[in-house]
Amino acid sequence: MNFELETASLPSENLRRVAIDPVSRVEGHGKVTILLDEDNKVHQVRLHIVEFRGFERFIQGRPYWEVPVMVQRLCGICPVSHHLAASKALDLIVGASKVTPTADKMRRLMHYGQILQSHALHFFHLSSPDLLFGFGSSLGFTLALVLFAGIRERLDGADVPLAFKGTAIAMITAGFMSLAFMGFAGLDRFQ
Amino acid sequence: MAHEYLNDTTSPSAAATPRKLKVATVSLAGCFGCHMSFLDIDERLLPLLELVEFDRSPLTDIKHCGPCDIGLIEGGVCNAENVHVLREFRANCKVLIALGACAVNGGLPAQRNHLALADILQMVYRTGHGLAEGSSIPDDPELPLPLNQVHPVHEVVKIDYFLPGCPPSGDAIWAFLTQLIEGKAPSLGHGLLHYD
Amino acid sequence: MNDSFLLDGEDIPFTPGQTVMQAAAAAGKYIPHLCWHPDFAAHGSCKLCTVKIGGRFATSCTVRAAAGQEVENRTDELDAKRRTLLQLLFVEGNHFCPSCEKSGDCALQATAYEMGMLTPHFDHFYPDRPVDASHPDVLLEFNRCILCELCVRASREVDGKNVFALAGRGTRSHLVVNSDSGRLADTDFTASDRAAAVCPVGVILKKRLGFTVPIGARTYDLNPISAMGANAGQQADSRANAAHEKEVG
Amino acid sequence: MATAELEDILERHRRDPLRLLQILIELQARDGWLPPATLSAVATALGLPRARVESTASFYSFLHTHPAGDYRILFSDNITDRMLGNMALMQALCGKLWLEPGKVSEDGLVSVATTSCTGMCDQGPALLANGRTITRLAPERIDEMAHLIRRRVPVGDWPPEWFHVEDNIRRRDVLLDHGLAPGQALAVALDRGATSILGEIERSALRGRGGAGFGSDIKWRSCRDAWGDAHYVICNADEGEPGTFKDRVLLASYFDLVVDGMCIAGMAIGANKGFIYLRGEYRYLLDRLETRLAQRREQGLLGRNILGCGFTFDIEIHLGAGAYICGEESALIESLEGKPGKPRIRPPFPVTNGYRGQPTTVNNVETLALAALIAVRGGEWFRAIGTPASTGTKLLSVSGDVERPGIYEFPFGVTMAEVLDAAGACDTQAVTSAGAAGHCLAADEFGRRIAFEDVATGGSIMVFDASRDMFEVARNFAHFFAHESCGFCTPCRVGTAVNARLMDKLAADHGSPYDLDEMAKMHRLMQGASHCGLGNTATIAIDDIVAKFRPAFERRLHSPEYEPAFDLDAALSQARRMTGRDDPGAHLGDNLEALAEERAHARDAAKPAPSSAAESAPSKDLQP
Repeated sequence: MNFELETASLPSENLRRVAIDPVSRVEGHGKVTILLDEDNKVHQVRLHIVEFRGFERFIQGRPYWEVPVMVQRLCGICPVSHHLAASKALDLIVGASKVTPTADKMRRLMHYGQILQSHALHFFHLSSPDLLFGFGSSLGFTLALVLFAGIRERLDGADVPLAFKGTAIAMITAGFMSLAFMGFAGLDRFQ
Repeated sequence: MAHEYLNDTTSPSAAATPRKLKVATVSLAGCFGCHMSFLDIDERLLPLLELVEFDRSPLTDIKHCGPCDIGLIEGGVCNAENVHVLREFRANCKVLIALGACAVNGGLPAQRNHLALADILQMVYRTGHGLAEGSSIPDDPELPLPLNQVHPVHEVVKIDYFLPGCPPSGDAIWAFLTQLIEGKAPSLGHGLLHYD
Repeated sequence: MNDSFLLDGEDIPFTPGQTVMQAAAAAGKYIPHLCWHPDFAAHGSCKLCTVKIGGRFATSCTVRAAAGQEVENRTDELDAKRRTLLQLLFVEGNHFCPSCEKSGDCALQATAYEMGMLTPHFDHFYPDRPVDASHPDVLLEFNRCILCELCVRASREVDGKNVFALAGRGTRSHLVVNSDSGRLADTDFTASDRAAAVCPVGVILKKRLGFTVPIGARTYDLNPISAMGANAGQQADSRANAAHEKEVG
Repeated sequence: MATAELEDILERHRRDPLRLLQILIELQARDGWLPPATLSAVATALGLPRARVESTASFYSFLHTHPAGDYRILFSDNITDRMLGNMALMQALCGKLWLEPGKVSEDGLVSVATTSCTGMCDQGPALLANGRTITRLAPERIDEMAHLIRRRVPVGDWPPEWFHVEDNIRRRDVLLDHGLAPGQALAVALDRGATSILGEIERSALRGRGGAGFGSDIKWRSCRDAWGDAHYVICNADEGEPGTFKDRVLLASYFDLVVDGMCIAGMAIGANKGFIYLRGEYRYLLDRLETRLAQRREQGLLGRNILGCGFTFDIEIHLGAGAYICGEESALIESLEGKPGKPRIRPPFPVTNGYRGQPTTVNNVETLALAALIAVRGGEWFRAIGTPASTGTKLLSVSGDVERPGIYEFPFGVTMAEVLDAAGACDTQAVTSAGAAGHCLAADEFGRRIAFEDVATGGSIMVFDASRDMFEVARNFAHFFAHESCGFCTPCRVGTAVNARLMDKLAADHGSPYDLDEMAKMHRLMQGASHCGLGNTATIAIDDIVAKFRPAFERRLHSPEYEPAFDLDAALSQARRMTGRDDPGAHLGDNLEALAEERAHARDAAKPAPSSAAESAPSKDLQP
């Protein structure tokens, strides 16, 4: 059966088109189109994923050990996820069905590192600007950053286990701070 | 060179405090890795924010780029929308910087360039593994069409500066921007200049 | 006192018959180059080693050193010319450093770093070149070939096998292998051939060594190509050393 | 190709690896192309690595490693052919044979493509049919040719008058009116001996006529004095410079004088062996020349014990196979040794390390003919002609917008204006004085003199009247050099390709002043950094034309600002086809400006007040 891709074919009475383009609160490229009638009643809303690159085609024919490094470039925020997905796919190809404990731990550590980084990133870069910008942005944003910088300075002197020194501990603190700032989430309703 | 322009606007004349440089950033066919690396300048964002303010960028969520001093372009030109956005940046920004491998030489996405786009679309949407029967290539007019090839930004508009790397490190971006803002021709020494 | 010439104002001794490049390399002075290698006959094709002798351009890897020569090497004019040559090489092939396992050990990349090349500048050719993975131990990735013929010379002069040759003309020039099928597997090439460890870029790659050395620990992460001094000509491959240590260690 | 036939060819060439190119040329002529199996068989038979055979086979334009049809039609594509309308004729032939230029017809019958100048500019447009030259093409001849091809009539049976090549000699002087009998000069030289002859050549101040102008006596002396177990004389009959056909006339009608000259050179430097490197485009002369050499051997004018004086000197003719670079003497020698024509590292020069590493003098056809004349008439007589720094006469092949295209022999020092007047040029806008690889003179420079010290030339004078678009001339030259670059060194291999692309960009109306700067940049890069003369001269004419005929380029500049080289709308063609879309959003053509306005409008509307960027609340940022 050949299903028609559903598309915004404008019905007879003309609807006004409003586009949020680009959608910037997410990694990757998207666009939201909203069709409203005269009294602003929404009829149709669509999220369009506008980016097509063709990784799935041009990794074909490449040496298999290059693929994990190539597919990292699918996303600059979650490269580790794509890297690990490719590695797992290659496990089957190279017959490493049973992964050694060290490899497994390393993969988990990489993934946790990214989760921490993503949370901090999502909060400070993707969602907080909406909250803080609506609230005298430079002040709010600076507040968050100064706190973060201050904590990191204190960490320099602190007795941090070797494995966590540097970026790792910074990411963990950022993670906790992002949980703390979640408290502001409800303020939007007072716009 | 374009950067002289930057120098004289920021040189603090006795009376007026230096006008903040307007910076706009965008990712065309990029993966936002360069934007992330831009954030990796960490606390140095604060001194930077005293010199610049952001016009259009994922940070400020402004949809269109207004008149700016510096435009940071991440990502190559992969589809029609990228062309419009890039031309808009060229029209509005005094200085355009190609940020990262995709903008500088097409980057990873340009690995499709030796393949015919028609074959790629055919495989991805119709004949590829695991596709539902009868699936077809999306033809919604809202979707920008991909170009036959991915082009680095300097092949579509004139670009003033290039900052290679995938992504360029936070330190490289910091060194590059500060030299530029001080009116010097930016140069990256060993350790800062990377193409991978 | 044997003869000497001035290289950027510095006195460089040389023995009769030596080229400017050989004398400079022996004195630990770096002249940018890609197709030159101390172990093989000079080729003179990449033109990265172009210098000025008495105000005239000369290819330092082929021109004989002579007493009293005044050789300009790392001047702005010559480094700008070298940058343009590097840009031409980068747009002629497909050089995707981010996903290339030779990155960090690649002479083309390291020389471009040394010359401060920030952009390929020209419109890319994006050629359609094959990958030959037929050989059990060595991969041939023609996308990165800069036609320096180091492999041709190594296979002919050291291995005595003539596995490689350049075919075609102009920008259609391309590397071919010595087999009816055109595949590397059907030649007498082995991973221990001298020609298997001489490629300055990422064309001839020993398999199963990809990405073994982390970013930051590779040859040209540690120091720039110009700091490699006399053995700048040695084709660096930290991955080989890593593999060697793995076997020995 | 039956192995028996292959064995026969290999036997005739004495299984000599140095004759690899000659063997491949014969195999190509028999089969129409060189299948992989043939390359392997030849490699085994000659004891050469197959990759070496493949690198030679794939270097030359007239050798095909892919099927090229039973009929291989190559239209000569020099600018003079374009001016005579060769493109329309090619399209017509392709139309009649239902194929596209550069492709082989479905049934493998025929392929039609272009090739560099075939040396017929005085009687063009011309083409090569399976290597045989056909001149004076016109629509009727093209129609009949299509007919003959479809009826599979062998090229040998095509109307004989098609293959007729005129000499077109328009002005004779001491060389073209030499009046010497075959062997006469040789006899005089043998009588006077090597030292005396070398003295005459020195007194004559004869300089190479190929274009470089190197002193012939210096070349011969240093070759004679160089140690080697054999010395060689090579007659450079590659004549690949666009617009040059003087050697064609000397070979066709003054061959004996040239052979005398070669024998004299052999005697002078102590050589017993000579080669004539005849360009593949002049294959139609081969049999006639071989026959004449055989006759001379019978008449004791060549080979063993010439004229009973105990001097032995024989000549072998080697064919080229379509490579302009083989005009460079060390590339020619590489080609003579069966290798791709890539210039060697110099020094050492051929005079000390040439063919098979032995001392070799490579002289142009005209130089050798003049040497024979000097042997008889003497150096003083020759020195009295021309100018002090450029003695004697020069054969000029004049073509393009002239009444009487052809060969004009003038003493050196003649002004360009006199040459143009003699050839019946009118309303001349420009002249290229050394083909594609020399300078381009504008009208105000026609007073300059043809001589090494002023307008140096190898003999190619191409004339362009006021109706010609000088941009198209430069573009033709750019494509010529990109096609002919041997690919050895970076600046020329990639530089010529970049130049050709820049020209196409201007031609496609995407040009801007930026592109003219890029051309100047390529010119500066290739000067001095290239491995041989080709790279160093590839941009001279272009640079001249841009400087002296800038309006022809300015007309092409589409905008003051940088523009992409590719057509934006065409770049969406595949996506449109695959999605079936044709809505405005599916185009990037003239709607670009309109869309830019629309976006600007949207931008201004979205920002209520010109406040700093941070104030506007993103969540309320709904476009109308």
